[in-house]
Amino acid sequence: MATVELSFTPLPAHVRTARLVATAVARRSGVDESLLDEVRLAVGEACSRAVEEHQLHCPAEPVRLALSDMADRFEVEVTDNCAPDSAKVTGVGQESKSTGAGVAAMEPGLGFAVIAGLADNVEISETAAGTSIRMSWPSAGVVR
Amino acid sequence: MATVELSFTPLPAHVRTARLVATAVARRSGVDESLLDEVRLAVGEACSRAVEEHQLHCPAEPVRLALSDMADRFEVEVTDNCAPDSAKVTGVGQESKSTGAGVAAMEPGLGFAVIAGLADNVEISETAAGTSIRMSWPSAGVVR
Amino acid sequence: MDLKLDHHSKDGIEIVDVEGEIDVYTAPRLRELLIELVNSRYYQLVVNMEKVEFLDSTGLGVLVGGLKRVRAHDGSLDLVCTQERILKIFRITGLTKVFGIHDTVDEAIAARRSEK
Amino acid sequence: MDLKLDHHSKDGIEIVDVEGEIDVYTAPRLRELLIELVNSRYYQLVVNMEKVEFLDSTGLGVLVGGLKRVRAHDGSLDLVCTQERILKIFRITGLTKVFGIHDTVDEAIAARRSEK
Ligand SMILES: Nc1ncnc2c1ncn2[C@@H]1O[C@H](COP(=O)(O)OP(=O)(O)O)[C@@H](O)[C@H]1O
Ligand SMILES: Nc1ncnc2c1ncn2[C@@H]1O[C@H](COP(=O)(O)OP(=O)(O)O)[C@@H](O)[C@H]1O
Repeated sequence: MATVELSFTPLPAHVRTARLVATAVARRSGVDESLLDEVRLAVGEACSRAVEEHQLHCPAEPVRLALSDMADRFEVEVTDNCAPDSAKVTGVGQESKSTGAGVAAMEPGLGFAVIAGLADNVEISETAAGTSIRMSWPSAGVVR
Repeated sequence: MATVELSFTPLPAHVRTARLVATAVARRSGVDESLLDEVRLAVGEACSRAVEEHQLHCPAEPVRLALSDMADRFEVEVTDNCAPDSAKVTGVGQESKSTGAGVAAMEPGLGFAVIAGLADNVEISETAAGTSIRMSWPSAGVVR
Repeated sequence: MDLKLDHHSKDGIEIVDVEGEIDVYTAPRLRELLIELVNSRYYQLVVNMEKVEFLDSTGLGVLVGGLKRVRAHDGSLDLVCTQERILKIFRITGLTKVFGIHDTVDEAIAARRSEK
Repeated sequence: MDLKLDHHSKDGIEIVDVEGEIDVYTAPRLRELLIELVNSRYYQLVVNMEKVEFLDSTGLGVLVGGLKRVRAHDGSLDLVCTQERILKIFRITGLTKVFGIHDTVDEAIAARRSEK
């Protein structure tokens, strides 16, 4: 079961809240200080991508972030609740046509490149409910 | 619709996460800096109370915190999902027998005294699903 | 910031220095320290809250519990606090009437000694 | 921390000082500034990232977009950055090969002038 779950309306400002929460909970879960920057950045990337998808396809639905304390890992799952679409995963960070003004980055794939370069372990899955990005980092175990 | 929702397993450590999130979102929603201390404290009290209830009655259920940006108010709702119990509301902050070691404060009512003293507006309601504490503060409106 | 606790004797009174956040997560540690001090027969306590950054009702409850314990031995528990945001919490809960609250540790000691 | 943007001319090159977090929330402002500079015919840019605290792929995308825009006018966009945590993000995305990255603004200017 997720220890902490955050859901938020798909707005760039809330990506900051998501980063803040993920970093605080990771620290509390015993993730090494030296890895917290990576957690902050990777979670931000995954949430930015989900916000972008939602703004395009389902702006009324919240984006979901689940943080779990495992025995010796800290796991993060970011889920968008938009119906799957084959172009979606490769479209990360791509200039989005409809939002125009700038939520999206300009180069396709940059967001995933960052995630892949940072998370110790990444799994992307497409389900009927949407896309889920699951990442994890080693932790010192539950410290409470 | 709530802008940001947090749900967390009923553990004291997560009350800190809840405070952190509520303060960050309140700031972003345009709540005056001078009120942020009150938001942090009142949200902490409401969540501590919910954690205590859950530890006693439904430790497997998450506590829920909903943060909403209204036109000119910032609203917070903390919901426990334990069946109502007439002694509950007055039992806030009371030494809990079963958790023993110390989640609970020692004086009945201190938690509510703090909430009542801090929130600009408080509503407590008992529903079939549990108890909800709804508080709000003036805000400068949505600033994004 | 987590909670940091220290204590030392001064003029026969035990001074407890508290630093950081006293909340639902850390208050149990303050509670244990106060119990430990009373069990070791320290009944005159001054809790220095000058470096407390956050205090919630669980923390207040622990202080009230400590006060009850020392009073059972005719002791005292005074507070040192000048921070408005912390004082406010004692005020809205009516606890300014329950605790002696002083500006400095020396004032707290002096007030206590003059009472004896 | 939010984003703070400033710019000034030095030796005929426009220096953009960026401070704070360049992320999905603030990157649009940096993008607008770069577009505005190009529209005002500044085609030789140096973006000073020494005070950047956080950079995500949206920020990277805006920098790449700026580079494309100045190149369309035979211009240049160089970066100043010595912070390991920021450099790492350029490295894992392969962008260290795309941007000239220098240790100081003066070095960036010197490198650019010697190329002409
Ligand atoms: N591990 C944590 N998880 C969730 N919230 C935390 C955690 N540590 C601190 N907080 C909360 O964040 C706020 C700021 O914490 P503080 O310790 O002062 O700074 P830092 O961000 O360096 O941890 C405090 O209100 C505290 O309750
Ligand atoms: N209003 C906000 N809402 C959510 N997250 C925020 C907000 N402001 C800052 N953050 C995030 O919190 C972290 C620390 O923010 P920072 O601005 O450095 O300190 P502060 O706690 O004083 O706002 C950053 O990673 C940032 O993304």
